[in-house]
Amino acid sequence: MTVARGSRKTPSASKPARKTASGSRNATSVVGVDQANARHRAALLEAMLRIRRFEERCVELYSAAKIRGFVHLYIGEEAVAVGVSEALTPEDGVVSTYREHGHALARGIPAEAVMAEMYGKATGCSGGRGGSMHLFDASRRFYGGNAIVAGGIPLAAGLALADHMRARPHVTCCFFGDGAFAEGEFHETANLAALWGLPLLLVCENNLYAMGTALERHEAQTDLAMRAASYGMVAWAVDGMDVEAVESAARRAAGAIRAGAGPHFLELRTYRFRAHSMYDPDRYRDKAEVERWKARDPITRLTDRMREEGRLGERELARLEKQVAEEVDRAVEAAEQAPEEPVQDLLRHVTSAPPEGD
Amino acid sequence: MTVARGSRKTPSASKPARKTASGSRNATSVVGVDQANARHRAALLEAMLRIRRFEERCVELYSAAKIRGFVHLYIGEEAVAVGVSEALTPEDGVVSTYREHGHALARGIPAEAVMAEMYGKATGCSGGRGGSMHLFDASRRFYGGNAIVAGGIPLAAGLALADHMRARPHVTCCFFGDGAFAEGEFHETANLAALWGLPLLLVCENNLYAMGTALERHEAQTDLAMRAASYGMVAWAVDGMDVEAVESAARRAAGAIRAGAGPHFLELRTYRFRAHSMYDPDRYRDKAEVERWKARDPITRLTDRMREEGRLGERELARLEKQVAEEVDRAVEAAEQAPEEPVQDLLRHVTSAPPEGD
Amino acid sequence: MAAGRRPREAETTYREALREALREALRSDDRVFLMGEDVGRYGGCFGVSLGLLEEFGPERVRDTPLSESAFVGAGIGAALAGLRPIVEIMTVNFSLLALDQILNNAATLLHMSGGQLPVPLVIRMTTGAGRQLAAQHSHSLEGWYAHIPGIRVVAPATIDDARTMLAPALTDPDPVLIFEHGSLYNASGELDASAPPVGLDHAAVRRPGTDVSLIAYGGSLPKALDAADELATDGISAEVLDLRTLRPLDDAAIASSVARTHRAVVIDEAWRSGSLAAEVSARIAEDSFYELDAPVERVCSAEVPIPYARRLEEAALPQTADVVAAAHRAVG
Amino acid sequence: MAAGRRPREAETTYREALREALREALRSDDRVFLMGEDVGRYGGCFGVSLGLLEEFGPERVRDTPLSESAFVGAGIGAALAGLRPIVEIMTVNFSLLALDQILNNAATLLHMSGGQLPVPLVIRMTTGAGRQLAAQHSHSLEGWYAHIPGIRVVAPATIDDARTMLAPALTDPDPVLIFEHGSLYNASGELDASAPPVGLDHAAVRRPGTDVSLIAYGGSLPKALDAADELATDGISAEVLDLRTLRPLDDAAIASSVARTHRAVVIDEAWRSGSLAAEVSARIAEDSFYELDAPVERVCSAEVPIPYARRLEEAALPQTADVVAAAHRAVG
Ligand SMILES: Cc1ncc(C[n+]2csc(CCOP(=O)(O)OP(=O)(O)O)c2C)c(N)n1
Ligand SMILES: Cc1ncc(C[n+]2csc(CCOP(=O)(O)OP(=O)(O)O)c2C)c(N)n1
Ligand SMILES: [Mg+2]
Ligand SMILES: [Mg+2]
Repeated sequence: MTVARGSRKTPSASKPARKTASGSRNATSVVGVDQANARHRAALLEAMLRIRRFEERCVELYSAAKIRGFVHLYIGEEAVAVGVSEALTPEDGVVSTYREHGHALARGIPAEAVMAEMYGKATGCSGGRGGSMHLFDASRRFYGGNAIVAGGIPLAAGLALADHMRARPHVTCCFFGDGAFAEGEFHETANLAALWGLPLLLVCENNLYAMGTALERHEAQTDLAMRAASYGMVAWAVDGMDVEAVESAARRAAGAIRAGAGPHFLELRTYRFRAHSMYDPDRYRDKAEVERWKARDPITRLTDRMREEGRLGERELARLEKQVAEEVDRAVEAAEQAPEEPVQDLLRHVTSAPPEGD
Repeated sequence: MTVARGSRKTPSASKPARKTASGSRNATSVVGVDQANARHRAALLEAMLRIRRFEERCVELYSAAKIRGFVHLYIGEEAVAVGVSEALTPEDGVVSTYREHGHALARGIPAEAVMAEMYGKATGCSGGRGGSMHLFDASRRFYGGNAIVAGGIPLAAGLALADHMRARPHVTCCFFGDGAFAEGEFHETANLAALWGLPLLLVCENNLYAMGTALERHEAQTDLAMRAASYGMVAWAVDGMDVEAVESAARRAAGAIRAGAGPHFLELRTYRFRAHSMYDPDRYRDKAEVERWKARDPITRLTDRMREEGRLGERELARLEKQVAEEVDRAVEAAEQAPEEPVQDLLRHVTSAPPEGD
Repeated sequence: MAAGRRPREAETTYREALREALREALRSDDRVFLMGEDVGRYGGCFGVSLGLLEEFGPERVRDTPLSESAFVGAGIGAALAGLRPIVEIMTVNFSLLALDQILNNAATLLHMSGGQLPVPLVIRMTTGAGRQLAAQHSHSLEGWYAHIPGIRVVAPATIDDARTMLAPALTDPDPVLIFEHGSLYNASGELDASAPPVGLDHAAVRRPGTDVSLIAYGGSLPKALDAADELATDGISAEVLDLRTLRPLDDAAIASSVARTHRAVVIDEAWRSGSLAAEVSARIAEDSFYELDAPVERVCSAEVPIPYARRLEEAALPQTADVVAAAHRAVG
Repeated sequence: MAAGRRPREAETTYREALREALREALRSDDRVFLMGEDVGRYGGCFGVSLGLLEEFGPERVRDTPLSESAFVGAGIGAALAGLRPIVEIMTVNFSLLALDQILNNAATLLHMSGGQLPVPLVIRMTTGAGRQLAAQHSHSLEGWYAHIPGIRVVAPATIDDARTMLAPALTDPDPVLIFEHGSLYNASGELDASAPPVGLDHAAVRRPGTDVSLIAYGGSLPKALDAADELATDGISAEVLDLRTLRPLDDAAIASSVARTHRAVVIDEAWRSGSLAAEVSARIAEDSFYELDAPVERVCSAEVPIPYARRLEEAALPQTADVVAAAHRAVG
C-alpha cells in the first residue's frame, strides 16, 4: 500500500475535468478543452453560489423562527463539497455531518427538498423528521446527516465494505471535521479501512476549529494528513479554498480507489466564515484571522480566476446569481406552502412495519 | 516534542542499572559496578521466576477448580513486567490489563495476596471480589486489573494528569496489548497525553496476537511504535524477551518523562507461550512459531547470559528456584486456609457508605 | 414434509443449534456474512462459529480488529448498502463501546430519514453472569437495549429458539439484537425439527400453571423451570412464561398469563432498579391492576458489581430458591 | 449568618446558579477542576462555565479534544489520584461514548478493588428534548445511569438545586452524575440563599396535595407543576413530588406521598418502555400495593426517535395536558 506523506502542496490535476457540476458530460473532441473547462468552471461556481445563497437565506429564516434546532453553516467551505462531489458518480455513496447543507446540495438534492426539511415539512428530504442536521436522500445514496461527531465514519466504512464485497466499482465518500479526528471512531475506522483496503474516501474538512477549540488545542499533531498516512493509507493535504484544487485531488483519489488502491484521505484546509452554530457568539476567534480567511473566499477566488482569464462576464455572473436566487426563492416558497407531516403519523417509520393501529 | 521513529533496535542502556528488582539500592562506590550488576541480574531473574512458577501453579489450580473465571497467563512475557517495573518508583502508578499476574507480582504485591485473590478469598488483594482479572493494591499504586481491552488507558492518563497538575515527579505506567491498539480509547488517550504532555509511559505488549487474531490481521500498520510516534510522542520498539533491554529502555523513558518530556511509548515485542486463556484451544497459531519463540524464553536468555559470564552458579539458581517455589507454596497454603468474604458482606463497597442494614 | 411423519430428533447443544442457524443463513443467502472479533480463525470466543471460516471463507466469516464501534458501524453501513450482516459482539460487556452506533444509527436511521433507510442488521452477543467472570464481564444489559425504539431484541432460551430465531431476524427489515446467555451454550437437548418456529413476536408458555406466573427469559428460564418443579412439590402450580422477545414485549401473553394466575414473579438477571423486570412489573400492575391478587415480585440481581468469589456471585444472582421464595410470597 | 436575618434574594437563572456553584467549588478547593469539550474558551456549549477560564486559568478549566471516552476516563484516573474533577459531557447523547468508562470503571472500581479505590468524580451533562434538536440530540437516558450500582444520579430541577447540589456531589466519595435538562438553563427565579440545601438523599414535595401524586424530575417538573395548577381548577388536589435523586430513589418519600393520595402519575421524558418511570411505577405497585386505588399512570415520551418537526416533537414528548389527562384517569 502506497503511503504518501501529507505535503502542503496540492496534487496537480492529472487531466482536465470532464464532468461538469451540472452533471452533463462534454466530449472534448466536440467542444474543445477550453470551452469545456469554462463551462465546467461556471458549473462549479453555480454550485458554490447555490450553497452560499441558500445558507444566507437560512440565517434570515432562522431569525424569523421558520427554521429551528441546531443549524451549522457551511459558508466559506463551499469549495470542499463542490470540488469533492465533482469526483463522484451517482452510484457512489456519501456520508456527512451536521454541517451538511453544502454536501447535500452539491450531491444534487434539490434546494426545495432541503429547505422543506429545514422547515420540518412533509416534503422535506427526510420527511421533516431530520431537520438541518439530518438530511437524507437514498435515491442519491446520500446517507446523511449525522450529528454525533465521527458517528458517520464507521457507517461509511460499511457502505464501502458492501461495495468491496460485491466488487462494485464505487467509492464511499465520508465528510467529517478536524474535531472528529480526535474521536476513537475515526481511528478505529481508519485502521479497519486500511486493513481491508476498502474503497473509502475520507474527507477531513479541517476548518481549524472544533466548535470553540482550535486545532492545536485538540490535536497533538496538527498535520492531519501525516497522521492519516500513518495508518498506511494515501493521504494528501489540499487547499480547501480552491475548488479546482479540491476537485483535482478528489478525482485522483477517487480514481485510485476505484482502481483498487484502498482508502484515501484528503485533508481540506478550509475555514468557516460564520460561527459554529446559530447559538455560538464566536468569542474564541480573532476577528483578524476570520478576515484573513475571508480574503480567500472560494467563490471570489474562482470568479477572479475566471475573470482574469476572460472567461466570466459580469452578465453571466448576474445570470447565475439570479438563477440561484430564484431557486432559493422557490425553495422557500415551496417550503412555506408544503404540508406538515400529520401528527397522527408520529409513529411511522420507527420500524418498517406499519405502527399499531394503522 | 521529539519524535523518535520506532526502530527495531533496542536503545542502549544509558548507565548501569542501580536499583535491583528486590528494591535495595547499592552504592556503586561501595560494592563495585560488576557485583552490583550481578546482584541486580539475580534479582531480575528471581522476579521472572516468581511469575513463571506462580503461573505454572495457577494452571494446576485451575484444573483442580480452585481458581475459576477467566485466567490469562503471562508465561513468556515476564521480561516485560519485570524490566519495566524496575524503572518505576513506589510513588509511580501502574495500570494493567486482565493479563496482569506478572505486573502485579513485579510491582511487589505479595504472591500470597495475589493467590488468595485468585481463590476468591477475603485476604486477596481485592478482597476476593476481583479474581485473576482484577488485582488491585492501592498502597502500591497498582490500579488494576482491567478486563475491558484498552479500558485502563484513559484512566492511566488521568492518574498522570493528576501528577502533572500537582507537579509531582511521578510516572504512570500503563500496560496494554497489541489488540488494544485498535481500540478508539487508545487513540483518544494517546492524543490527549501527547497534547497535554502528560507523564505517561505507554507500554504496549505486542505479543503478535489479540486472542486468535494475528497482528497483521488486526492492524493495517504493524509498526506500532511508528504509529505511536505519529501522535508526536517518543516511541521505541524494544526486544521484549530481553529483560535487560526492557529495563534499560524503560529507565530511559521514565527518566525523560520525569524530566518533563511528556508521554513515551514502548512497544515490547514479546510472545505468550500459552493459549490466550484457559478456554482457548490455541488453534490459530503455528506450533513451529510457538517453538521459535520459546527458544527465546526470557528466563533462559538471562540465565544463559549470566552463566556465560560466570555470574550464575547452578547452586544459586537452585537456591532461587527453591525460594520461589516455597513462596508459591506458602501462597497456595495461605489461600487454602484463608477465610472467604462473608456472604452477608455482599453489598459492602458498592458505595463508600456502609450498606443499608449495617 | 408430509404431516404425520415425524423427523428423527437429534440431541444437540445450544451452541450447535446457533451454529447450524448461522450455517443455514450463510448457505441460503449470499448477502449474509458474519463479522466480529475472532469469529473466524479462533472459531468464536464461545466456539459458536467454529468451522464456518473453513466453509465460507474469510470474506463472509470476517475477523475484525478490537474496534467495537467501527465494526458495528460498518455492519450498519453494509446493511444500508443491501447486505445482511450478522455482527457478533463477543459479549454485552463490550457492546457499550458500540452503543452509540446502535442507538444513534441502527435504531434511528429509518425514522430520521423519513422511512428511506431501513437497516436490516442482526447483532448477536453473549450476555449474563454466573461463571465467576467478575464485575466487568457479567453484565445483563439487554434491558437497556429493550428501551430503544426502532430495534427488536430477542433472547433465545431454548435449543429450538437458538436454532430458529436467526432466520426471521435476518428477514426483519430492521435491526434485531440477539442475546445469548453464556450459561446456555452447553445446554443440550433434542431439537424438534418438526416444530413450527414461533417467530419473533410471541412469548411462549413453557409450562402451564394456575397459581402464579413465573416470567423469565434467556438464562433465567432454566431457573424458573426448576422453581416450578419445586413449587409443584409444594402443591403450587406455576406457569412459566418465556418472554423470548424483549422488545416489543408480548403484552397479550403476559396479561393472559396473569389473568389465569393473578400472581406474578418476574425473574431477570439484571440489577433490580431499572431492569427489564421493572418494565414487566410496571406493565402488569398498570394493565392487569384488577387481576392482581398480590404485588408483583421481582427476582433480580443484587445491586452490586458482580463479584468474582463463587459464594458472593451466587448470592448476587437470582437463584432457583429465590424464585421459589418469591412465588411463595406471592401466593401468600 | 444570624438566624432571623434573611439575606436579600437575587433573581438568577438556572445557568447562573450552576456557574456560581462551579465558581464556589473551584474557589474553595484547589483539588477541584472542570474538564470537558469547550468548557473554557467557548464558555461551555450552553454557557454555563462562561468566565471561569478567565478566573481560574486553563489548567483548572480545561478544554478537551472530542474524546469522550478518554477525558471521562482521565477524570476517573485523576479522581483516583486525589483530585476532585468535574467532568462535563456536553450532552447525554455523547455520554454513550464514555459509558464504558462510567459503568466499568467509575462505578465499579471501589467494589472490584475490595474497597480500596473510591472514585470521587462528578460528571455533569445536559439531557432532554424539546428544542427541535432531532433524534440524536434529544435523548433522556438518565434512567440508564440510574440502573448502575455504585454511582449516584441527581437531576436538579430548580434554581436552588442548581445552586446547591454540586457541593455535596463533590463531597461524596463516590461518582455523582448530574443531569441538567436543556430546557431549564434559562429558567429564572429567586435564589433562596437562606434555605438549607436539601442534600442529595431526598426527594422534595414541591406542592402538597391529597388526590393524586404527580411524580417528576428535571425538565418534567415544570410540566407537573403546571398540570397541578390546571388540576386545581378542576378541583383536584395534586401533590407534586420532585425525585431530585434518581439513584438511589427516595422510596420513603414516594411511598408516603402515595399513602396520602392513593394515586400516582409518573412523568418522565424518556421513552416509556424501560424508563425510570417504569422503575418508579413498579416500586409503587410493589411497595404500596394495598395503598393504590388506581393503576399507576406513566406519562412518558412516545417510543419514537424524537423528530425534528415542531408539532411532531411536541406530540412525542410528555406535555402538561398529558399529565392532566393521566391524573384524571387515575382519579377516575
Ligand atoms: C460525539 C460528539 N461530541 C460532541 C458533540 C458536540 N459538537 C457538535 S459539532 C462539534 C465540533 C466538531 O468539530 P469538527 O469535527 O471540526 O467539525 P466542524 O463543526 O468544524 O465542521 C461538537 C463538539 C457532538 N455532536 N458529538
Ligand atoms: C473491549 C473488549 N473487547 C473484547 C474483549 C475480549 N478480549 C479479551 S482479551 C482480548 C484480546 C486482547 O489482545 P491484546 O490487546 O493483544 O492483549 P493480549 O491478550 O494479547 O495480552 C479480547 C478480544 C474485551 N475484553 N474487551
Ligand atoms: Mg472543524
Ligand atoms: Mg496481544
